[in-house]
Amino acid sequence: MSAFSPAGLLALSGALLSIGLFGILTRRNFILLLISIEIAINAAVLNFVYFAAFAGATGGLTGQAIAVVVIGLAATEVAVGLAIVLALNRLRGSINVAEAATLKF
Amino acid sequence: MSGFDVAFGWAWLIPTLTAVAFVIVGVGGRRMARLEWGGWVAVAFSFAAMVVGILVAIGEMLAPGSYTDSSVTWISIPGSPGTFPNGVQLDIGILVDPISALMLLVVTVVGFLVLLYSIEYMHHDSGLARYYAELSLFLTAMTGLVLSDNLLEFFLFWELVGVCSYFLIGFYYEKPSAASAAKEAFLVTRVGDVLFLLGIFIYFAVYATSGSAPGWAAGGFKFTNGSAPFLAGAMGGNTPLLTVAGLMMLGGAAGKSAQFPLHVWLPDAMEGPTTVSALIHAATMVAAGVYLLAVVSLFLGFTPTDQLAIVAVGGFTTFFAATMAVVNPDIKRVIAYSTISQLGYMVFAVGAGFTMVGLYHLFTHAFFKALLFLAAGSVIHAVGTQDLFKMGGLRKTMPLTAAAFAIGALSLSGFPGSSGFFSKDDILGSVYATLGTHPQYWPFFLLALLTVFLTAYYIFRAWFLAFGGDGPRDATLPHAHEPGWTMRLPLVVLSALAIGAGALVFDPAFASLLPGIGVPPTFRGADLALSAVSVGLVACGFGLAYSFWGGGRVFELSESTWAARVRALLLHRYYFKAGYDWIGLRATYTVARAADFVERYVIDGTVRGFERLFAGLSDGLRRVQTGVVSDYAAYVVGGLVGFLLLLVFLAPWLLQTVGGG
Amino acid sequence: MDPLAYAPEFVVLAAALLVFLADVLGVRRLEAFGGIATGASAVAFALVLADLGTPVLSGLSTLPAGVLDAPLGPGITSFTSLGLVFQAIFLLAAFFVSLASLSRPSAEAGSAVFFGLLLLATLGMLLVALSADLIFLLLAIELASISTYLMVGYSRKEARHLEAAMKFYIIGALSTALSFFGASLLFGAYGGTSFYGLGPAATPIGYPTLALVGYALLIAGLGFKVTAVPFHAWAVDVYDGAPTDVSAFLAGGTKKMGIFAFFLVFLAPLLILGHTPALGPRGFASALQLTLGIAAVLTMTVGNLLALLQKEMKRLLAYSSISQAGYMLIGVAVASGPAVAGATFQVLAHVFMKTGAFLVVAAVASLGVGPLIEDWRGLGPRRPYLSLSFALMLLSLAGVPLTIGFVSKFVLFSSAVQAKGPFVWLAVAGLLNSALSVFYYARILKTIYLDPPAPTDAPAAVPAPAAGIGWGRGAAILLITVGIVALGIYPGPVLSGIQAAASQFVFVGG
Amino acid sequence: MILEELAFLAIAVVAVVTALLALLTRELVHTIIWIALFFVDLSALYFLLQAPFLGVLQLGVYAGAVTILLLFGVMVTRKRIFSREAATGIGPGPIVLAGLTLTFLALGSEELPQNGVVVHAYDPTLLSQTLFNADGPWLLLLGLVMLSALAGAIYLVREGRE
Repeated sequence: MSAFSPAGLLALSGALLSIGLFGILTRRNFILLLISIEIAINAAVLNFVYFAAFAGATGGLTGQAIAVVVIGLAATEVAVGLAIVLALNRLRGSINVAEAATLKF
Repeated sequence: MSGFDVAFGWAWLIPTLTAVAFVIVGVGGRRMARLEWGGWVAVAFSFAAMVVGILVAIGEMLAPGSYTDSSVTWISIPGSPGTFPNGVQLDIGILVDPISALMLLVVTVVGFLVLLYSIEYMHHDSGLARYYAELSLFLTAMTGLVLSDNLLEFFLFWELVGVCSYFLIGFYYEKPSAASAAKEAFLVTRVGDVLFLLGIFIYFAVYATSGSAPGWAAGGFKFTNGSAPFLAGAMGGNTPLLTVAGLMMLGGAAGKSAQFPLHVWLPDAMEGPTTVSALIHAATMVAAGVYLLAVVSLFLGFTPTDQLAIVAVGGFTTFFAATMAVVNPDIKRVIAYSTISQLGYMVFAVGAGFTMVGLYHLFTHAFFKALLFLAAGSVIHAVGTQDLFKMGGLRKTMPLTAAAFAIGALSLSGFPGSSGFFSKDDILGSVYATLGTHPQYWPFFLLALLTVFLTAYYIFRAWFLAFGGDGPRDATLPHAHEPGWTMRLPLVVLSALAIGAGALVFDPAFASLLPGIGVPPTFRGADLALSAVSVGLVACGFGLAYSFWGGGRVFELSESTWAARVRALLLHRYYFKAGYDWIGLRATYTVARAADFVERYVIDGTVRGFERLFAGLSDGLRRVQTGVVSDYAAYVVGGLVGFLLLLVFLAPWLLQTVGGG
Repeated sequence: MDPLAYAPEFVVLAAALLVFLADVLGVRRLEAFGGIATGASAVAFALVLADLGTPVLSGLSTLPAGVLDAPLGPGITSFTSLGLVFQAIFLLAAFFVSLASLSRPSAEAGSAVFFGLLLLATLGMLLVALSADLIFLLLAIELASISTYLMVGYSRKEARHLEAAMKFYIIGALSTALSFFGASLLFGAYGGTSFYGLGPAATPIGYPTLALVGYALLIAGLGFKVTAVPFHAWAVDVYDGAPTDVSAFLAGGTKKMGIFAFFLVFLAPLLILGHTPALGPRGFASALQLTLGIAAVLTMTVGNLLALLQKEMKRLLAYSSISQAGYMLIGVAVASGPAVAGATFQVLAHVFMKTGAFLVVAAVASLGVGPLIEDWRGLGPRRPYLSLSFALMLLSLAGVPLTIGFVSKFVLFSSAVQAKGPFVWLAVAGLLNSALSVFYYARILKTIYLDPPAPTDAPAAVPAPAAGIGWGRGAAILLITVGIVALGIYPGPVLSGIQAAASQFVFVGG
Repeated sequence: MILEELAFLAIAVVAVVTALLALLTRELVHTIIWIALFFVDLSALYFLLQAPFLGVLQLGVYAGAVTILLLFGVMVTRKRIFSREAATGIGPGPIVLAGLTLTFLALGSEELPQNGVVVHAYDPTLLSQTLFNADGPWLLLLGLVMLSALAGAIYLVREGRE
């Protein structure tokens, strides 16, 4: 049994989301983008786990179950992202997303 | 009564017949472009439509004021208490009432005559199947519009009319000027259409949601519940929202009926074949705007503010367009401006509350304007130019056309006894009678009165230039000759109608098509003096035209020296009466130039400005689409921040301030 | 729950597995895969219609009695009439696309993957329509999303396609992160993720601001799917860069899933909090409605403005698709039964119009015509039937009467006018935007019918008259065209069916 | 309870720092190391929040599988393992994000209970039961997502025969 101030945890997850978004906005390397997205999703997982912890009897289990599923989903997404990276790299020899900008206006 | 009751049941046949012609000619015509059967099919079907139209009108006369509505529900949304009290219903139906019977008469008769005329006139053109198909479709649209039993159906046909007109103006689409004229007509009338549609929805929001909707079925767009007697009358609510709705309707009508400042497209629309000009841009389509105002004034009513706005637009357009006609060298454009001017009269009358009088003028105008256009078409057909200053002396080679044009001109100018005389004087007299209670109409009334003089002047100027004198000024013109019977017959029929149609209203049976107009129309009380003044003005206009242009003279405003001007002044002073001196004319010219300037730079400029604004917006936004995915992500995050602020701070604040929710 | 109730989903899943299995076993015929996909979507479509109680098919229904439109409980899935209507719409899109895709070059690699992913994406969409739980909804969306990312890039030889897939993936994954973060906040605020829990059972919201922030995040996350401005930028590049059949599926299919997700997520709070003041601050619902309304107006306006000057056909269609999404969002913001019905009908109309338009673009491209609108000059006389279909689709998009597009706009706008509450401005914005959109549709029509064909390589542009567009594509386009006109002239039964479903839905939600 | 507060603080600081370093470092391989540390750090937080099952899952899936996957990606797409991230302009992004975070924090934390929320621990057995019973559809759906990803991804990265 332990107690937490919610503000701190929300601050942490908010900060992690922001860091993730910051990475998505400013990095150009596709793999770094993948990592940024993972950080952002981890912020959501953290929220679920945290809210589960103080939500009471059944809700808590639900929260943890959601966290399990979201972790699995995020891993799947990374795999798909990597597949796209590899295909793109084979074709263009570069994984800089700013260079793949032929479709515009 | 008996037999003609059936006629009401036949009314749906009219648009259907022409629609069938459209399909037959449109589908089958292409393969037989050489043979003219497509044209004859269109003529035959429009003849049938005309017969039904006349029967419907006669039936209406035999049962004065009868009102027959038959409709089916097309789209229906049931209401539910709480969130959605009234429901929505859209019907498609046929409504035969006196004024739609009158309009049917106009549209089908003129339509048939113009199609008949086209057989010879368009003989040498290619793409005839397209021409006859589109013209048939136009007739369908126009008669459908007239028979609509609700405002949204009205709007649908209204749009169809606009589309046909777009294609017909651009008939010679290889010609850049024709293509651009079509585009302009499309753009400008579109503005009116949008206003119209907004107006419909405002009326809908005001009336159909309140549940109390005299003249407008609750939850629907229908003109009446079907049980309300015709002319239950405007119920004249007077809220700001209704005023706005009325102004929107005025905007819609101004777009279609070429009223200031949306009139710019009509003169350019003369790029289409002359027959098209006659049918669409003179006799019927442009009348749709006036008809719209009439319908709205009868079923929904205008607020006093709206009325003043309508009177102002109509009165000003009347004068404005007439000044433009005064100087134009193109025979078709002179007539086009006269159309705008005459439509102004009708709008003026409807705005002042004399709906039936406005429709009366619409009725007479359709015939003499079609006549003028067809006569002009006959001239153009013969000499191959539209430039008045190249023509001359044509009355010798084309006596019938000259006579027809003269009859049209007399009727247009309001020569006593002609149909234009009755209707125009009725407008002036009616409005004059209200000036006591509505002094704010005075300036527009004076403009309308002054226009009588200008009208007589410019139309006879055109006649003298084209038909007067000894021979063509441009020797290279081909030798003119009278056209064949398919062109002559419509001229003769329309001449008869141009003279006689106005007098029809003296017949009480016919007058029942214009309920409440009164018989005889023009002699009401103290306006005999007014009639005298107006006849005097016509005489003066005619005299001035004769003095300048009669007998082959060409009056030129000398720009060079004062001496020349004085000489011209002296030379011609002899002819005209005191008060109409050269300075008056000079003033007219100045006004005409100013009007031209306004049209060319201010209005066109505004239209272009809007075009450029949208193009600029579009282009600016386009640059945002950089192709770099990081930027897109930035938009997502920016949007997220925006919506977050909106939802958490701005929206609650807005709701508190505006007081919604 | 009786597993038979999920018969349509099982049919689609089985078909997907069959396609993959056949691929592994060495079958290399596109016709086989395409046939399975087309057949499965047709069968599932019939089953869904049967569940909806369509008279002719009612014998096929596998839904246990009393399940449809049952009061919302704390479960994870539920069967609503509106959900089934949406399922039918999704299956229609899948059917058209797979039918048309039968005309893809049969030697093409990866056709098994294409059809398999198409079926899995369809399955995801079907499950979205059954969701009664936020997490289930997001996962189902994810199933459809991941399948479509890969569909966009499946040709793997074309840099354009892979670039589109890359953009789609990044923005999609970002949206996933935002959606789940929003869901976690809602979970924190309400203590559950069932829409039932977000709805009637949600006794006073624990932490209203937390919920508001969560909803804002969900607007962003789901806005990506419906291409709401400013979450739309990916769509144009992706529709442009993707193989055209896939664009048809994206515009006609997955985007609609987003609309239904909007219904599920936002209708409950709007209706509950909006009409029962005891359950929460009225301002909450109004703020949400105002925000959604602003999103709707922004979306339609920006989409239309961008389409105005566009020179490429596919990009123009993409922009017009964005503006159409704006019209649909009106239905979410107004949140009355008829408005929801209007939005649903608009969704149905959009499946016909936009799927059809993209399929025509694919067909025309297979004739050797270039990507610019200008390249379509003079197509009207040369390809009268194809051009007529396309013209009808454009007229319908513009909302011209006697087409399905008119009916949907009429229902939508008039319901915005009639609904309780100040929503007339939404209808006015919609009307003005429709008027604006006419200009670019008319421009295309003029190019096709009135402009003379390009003089230089006109003969070369059309290789041989025999080079057809393929019977599958032709059949799909024909069916769509017939649908556009038929439902435009006689919308009656379909419309009233949707209205009944929508009012049920609003009732269940509230 | 001061110990747990302190532990949380330390973990939070490490999480933020490692996440930032992962994105800001110029060597891609260092990025992988930092992000692995980040995942491990979060796993510690889950243990602290009485969710041991998730802590283990986090270690296995993220610190293990995902990290290896990312490392693999870096190795395949780069000629040299130590290569530099393309330098980019940062733009106004961080300011916007800081604003977002502040807003969010200010709004969210005001109405939450300020201190001393009791954290419940859950039996992993119960968790697995709910995962496979009541919340079964989620897992089922996740399986479908994985199927789709598998089929597409394999095809996409396979060297084409043709």
